[in-house]
Amino acid sequence: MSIEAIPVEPPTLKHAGHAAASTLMRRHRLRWWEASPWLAAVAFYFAFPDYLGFGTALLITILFALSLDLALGYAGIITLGHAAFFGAGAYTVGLLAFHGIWTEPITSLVLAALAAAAIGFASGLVLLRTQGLTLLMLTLCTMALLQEAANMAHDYTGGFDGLPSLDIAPVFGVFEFNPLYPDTQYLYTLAVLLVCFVFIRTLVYSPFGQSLTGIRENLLRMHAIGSPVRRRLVICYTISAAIAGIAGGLWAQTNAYVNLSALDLDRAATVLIILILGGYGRLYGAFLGAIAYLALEHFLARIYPSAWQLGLGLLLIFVALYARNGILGLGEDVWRRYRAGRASQ
Amino acid sequence: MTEIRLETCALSRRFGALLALQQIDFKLAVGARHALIGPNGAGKTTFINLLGGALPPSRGRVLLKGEDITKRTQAERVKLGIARTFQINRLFRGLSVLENVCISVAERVGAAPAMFYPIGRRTDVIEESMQLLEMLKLTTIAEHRVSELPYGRQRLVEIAIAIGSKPDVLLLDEPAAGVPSAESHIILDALERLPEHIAILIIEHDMDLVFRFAKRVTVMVGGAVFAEGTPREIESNSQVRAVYLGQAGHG
Amino acid sequence: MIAGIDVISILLGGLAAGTVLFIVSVGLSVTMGLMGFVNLAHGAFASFGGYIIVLAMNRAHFDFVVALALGFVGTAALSVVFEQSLYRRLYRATELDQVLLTIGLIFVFMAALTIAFGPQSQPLQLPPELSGQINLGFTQYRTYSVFLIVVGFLIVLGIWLGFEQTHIGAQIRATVDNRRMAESLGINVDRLFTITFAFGSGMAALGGGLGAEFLGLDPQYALKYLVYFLIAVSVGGLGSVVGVYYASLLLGTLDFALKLYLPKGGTIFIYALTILLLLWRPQGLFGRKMT
Amino acid sequence: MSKRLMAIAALSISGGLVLAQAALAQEVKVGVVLPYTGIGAEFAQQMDRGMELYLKLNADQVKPYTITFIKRDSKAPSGAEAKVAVQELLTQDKVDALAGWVYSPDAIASAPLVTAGKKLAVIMNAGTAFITNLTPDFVRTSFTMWHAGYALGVAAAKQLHAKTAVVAYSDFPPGKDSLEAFKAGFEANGGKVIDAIPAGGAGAVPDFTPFFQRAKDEKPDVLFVFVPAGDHAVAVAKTYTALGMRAAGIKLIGPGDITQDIKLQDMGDAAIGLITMHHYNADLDNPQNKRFVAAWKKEYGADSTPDFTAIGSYDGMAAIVHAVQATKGKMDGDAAVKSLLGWKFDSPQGPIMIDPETRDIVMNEYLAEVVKGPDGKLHQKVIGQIDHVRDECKAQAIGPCAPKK
Repeated sequence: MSIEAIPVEPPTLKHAGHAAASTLMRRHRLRWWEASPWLAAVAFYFAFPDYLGFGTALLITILFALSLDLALGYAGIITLGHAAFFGAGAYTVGLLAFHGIWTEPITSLVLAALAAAAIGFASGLVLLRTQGLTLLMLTLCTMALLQEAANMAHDYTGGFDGLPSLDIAPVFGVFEFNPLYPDTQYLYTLAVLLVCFVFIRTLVYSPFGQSLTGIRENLLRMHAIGSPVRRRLVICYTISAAIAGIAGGLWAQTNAYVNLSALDLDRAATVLIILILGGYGRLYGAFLGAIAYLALEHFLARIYPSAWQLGLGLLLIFVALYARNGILGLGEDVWRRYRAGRASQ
Repeated sequence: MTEIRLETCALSRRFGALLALQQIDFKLAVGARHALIGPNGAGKTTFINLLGGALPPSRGRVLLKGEDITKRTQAERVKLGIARTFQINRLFRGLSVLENVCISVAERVGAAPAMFYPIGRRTDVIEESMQLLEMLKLTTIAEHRVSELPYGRQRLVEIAIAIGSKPDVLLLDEPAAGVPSAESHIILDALERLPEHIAILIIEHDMDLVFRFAKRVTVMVGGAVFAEGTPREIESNSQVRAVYLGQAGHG
Repeated sequence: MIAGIDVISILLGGLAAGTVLFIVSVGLSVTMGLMGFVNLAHGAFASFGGYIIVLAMNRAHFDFVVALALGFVGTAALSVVFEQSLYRRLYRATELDQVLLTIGLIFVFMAALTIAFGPQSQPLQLPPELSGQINLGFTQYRTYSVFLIVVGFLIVLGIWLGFEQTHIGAQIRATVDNRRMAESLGINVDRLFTITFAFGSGMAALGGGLGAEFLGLDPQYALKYLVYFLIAVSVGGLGSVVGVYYASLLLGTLDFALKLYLPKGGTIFIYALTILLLLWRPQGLFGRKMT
Repeated sequence: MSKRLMAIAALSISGGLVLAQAALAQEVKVGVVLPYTGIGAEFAQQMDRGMELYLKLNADQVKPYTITFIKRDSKAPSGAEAKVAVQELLTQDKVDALAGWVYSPDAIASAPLVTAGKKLAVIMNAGTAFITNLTPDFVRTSFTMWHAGYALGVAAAKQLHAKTAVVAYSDFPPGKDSLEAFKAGFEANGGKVIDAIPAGGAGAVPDFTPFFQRAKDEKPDVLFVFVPAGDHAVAVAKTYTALGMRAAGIKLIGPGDITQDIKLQDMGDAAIGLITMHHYNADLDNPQNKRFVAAWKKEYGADSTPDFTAIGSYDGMAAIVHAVQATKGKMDGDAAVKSLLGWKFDSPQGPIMIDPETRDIVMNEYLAEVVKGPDGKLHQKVIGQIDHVRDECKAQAIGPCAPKK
């Protein structure tokens, strides 16, 4: 794709010391707090062995939301059809396992990613010419078509009833998936999430990532500086699709089950909500959004089933009104105010 | 006679029934400081869109260094050295001034497609961007978010981004538009600091700015070239005064 | 043998289906076109209005027409409250914030309706003169479908006249065309939007009530049919009333005919049609090219 | 070898649990998995009531034990949410039995967990036939599409003397099952299905007009319709009448899903004359049902009514209570399941039994016609009855019902 060689630094770096320059040069460096989500995830494993099923679902949602963030948050591709890729990945894993063709989990995930990427690339080529509501509807309808196709291929996909009792080979041939106490599933998912996250993080801080941000911030200007906008968008969309596919693959593996809901509008809408809720275009928004949404759904639903809908609705309204850029955005504002307050003293 | 950088032959563009540009023959010399003036709706911006490749012409040709680029896309023309600014800011408002320029520079030096190392390692890109900001006296605000800058400064960023692609031809669409006259001098200072070799075509309504900056002026009226000459010739041209300067007046 | 089905009944069936779609979606199109506000909660207003209408008939035994009027007014009133208190703050926010707000509203509506009236659906008991069959001379057909088609036509005619003939209509058209220009001409766009928003929501209420015969009416309504409303709006072209009308009728009829001849195709058609139409005319059939 | 070791280990563990629980009070925890939110919410409500009402009406049966419910929302039928719910019920709440499952996908996805959990799991609605093959711990007190579908196929040919039929079904597995079942029963008795029309999805109520118009044009003797219980039925009846199909001499028949008691009055006079085959309707004339319905209306309001989803959970609760008594409250999975094989019960729907081979229900099917009663309300009048109907899909080991090798 592109030459990744980093040219030797120019002789004079007289501006390296300048605040702006040094911020930009240090921006990608890891900060201490970036370890916390992962530490928390490991802590969760030991603290709540009874909640690993929920935990696994949470991790998968985070990954799915991250994939969307790449397309929507960074490149500004507004899509309501991202479940198409989640489903593509899920069915790739599911079909391979159910028909006894391939059950090795990690390679299955790779295949899931490829399948999803293929669909992402194809649809991206056609759809990414459009924008706004049109793009939204086109992505949505593409997903709906896939779902209906999966329903029609009932004999292979099991349709609404899905593909039952998938047996997935042990990870590295050693670690069995345990249905009752899904510890293997949890750690496995966590590992995959970490790998994908590192990849995405590298991507968004790269020159490519920056040009995506440029496209999001001002399309016409990107054209005017001679950027091959469409190609960039398609590449980004394809990568995003691949990661969504991995999330779907994980979902199929950890549930040992796939059905049409993998391709559902509910799923696409939910992940969109989660991302906006957490804050898009900000990597960690996906984490916060997923945790907030799922925790609320999971525990409010226990207290009083239709309460979670109400509570969730109110939360969304609140965030939309008072926390532009989602929970993370709110946090950033508070932090900035606090810093400013300190400075003024 | 100085060497011609950009040239148009019988360039025309129509929108439906309206003939926005008719038979424009125009020459832009190397290192030119050329102003394009005329009443609203004279077709000035359309002309720039045709030169930059944002719009295809209905008829006629555009030549860069004698080579026909009429069929070239906007992106290709940028690579060939034609950059432009917009009448209304088109900036990456959420990003810092430095990043705004970096995006442009990275695109030019071919760094933009790179995925697997952070932009921060491209110190060459950052360095060049900083130098560019320095030239435009913007280093002090390099860290600021564009959206937080006063409008005048934003107009400078607009120019900086264009310079980022190291053009030989720079098309400026009303760089001082919307800038309070108290500030408009900073635009002029900036323009005067641009490298000599760049051929600059500027659309501007602020006549002081035009006559102080431009070495040559073309007056466009109703989609056609009405007059061309040195600022003094144009200023003294009675017809021009009649159709344009008079009504435009100046502060 | 299927070929034996007379074209007329297909046309009537399709038009009826399209009309329902139109009545609910038209308000959405106008408000989205006017303010560029992505109001996903439009369907929630439709269900709210539907509940008023159906309950007014079933519990308070109001006359059908009276109930419809109640639904329109009640929903319009409610929508103004929301518009003033919530929507207004997000006019200049990003589409995504608007999506978040309006999806939140949908959830609140769904929960509220469930808590208030239970999860079950509310049946619409048609007045006897509208149920059964009617003889159109050339064919027998479902009375209610015919009634809907007529109503739909009257509505689009009314709105069209309103747009063309009245001052406010002119203002709306101007604003849809070019908001900045309209504002500079001293049109009070915010007030204008409040009015259109109320009207659009009222129309949605009518759609909820009139459509209940086909779509049913339950707390899930707003989410269940959201996609169809969006399809109608996007294919019709934002802000174009006539566009939504034609788009709805076109989609309704084609979908109807295809379902009838190729039932195995399931829901494929409606989506495939939308994709094709949008690729052909990204702005929608009657949408203006936006820059 | 290692398998056996594991088995032994597992046994000793569960043994340990049993002892631990025996020591505890006589409380039996039942984990309930139902879609309390979303499109299934109405089912959940009916089934909750069915279970509660059984305990109210049969307190003496339950003594000395106390049954406590732990309810979890299975939400949308994706399988995933139900699975998390089941997993937490088993591992966190340590329930003694599981119950519920409105949607087949949820039951299917839960199967491996149920196997691992080694607890009795009573399916009270999910209808896909092969589910009970997925784990030995599933017992189903609700129907599959084959019970009514096959029986109606037979009745349509024999009792209604229909020669030709058109089938319109919601395009999801229960619909396809119904089609298969009806076809099998109908054509085995000389009938002919001349067209099968997938009539929209199960989620949102479609406009049935195009599908029924197609059917009308084909002029069959009967139109067999399967739609999921819920709002579809109302639209079906209305469209049928509005298109004047009765006048055209086409009988509308189907499983009881199209005359679900809670929807019947909503359907209005359009429903009069509908003929359905089902194992329960609220008008069944037997003492148990009279008592059940009376208690229901007293408990949940005069205009509320039980229906077959409620009866599935009522019988399911009876099954669980039987297992509790049989295992002295220990509720060890295998023992609990064993105690239900061949279990007989006098249900409001008539005598039922759990088939020892398939762990599916064996029950009577009633052919009923909708009539207007003197009270001006719609009622279902039994006009025929088939006793001891089994799930023919498994009985004849058709397609996916054939146990996997």
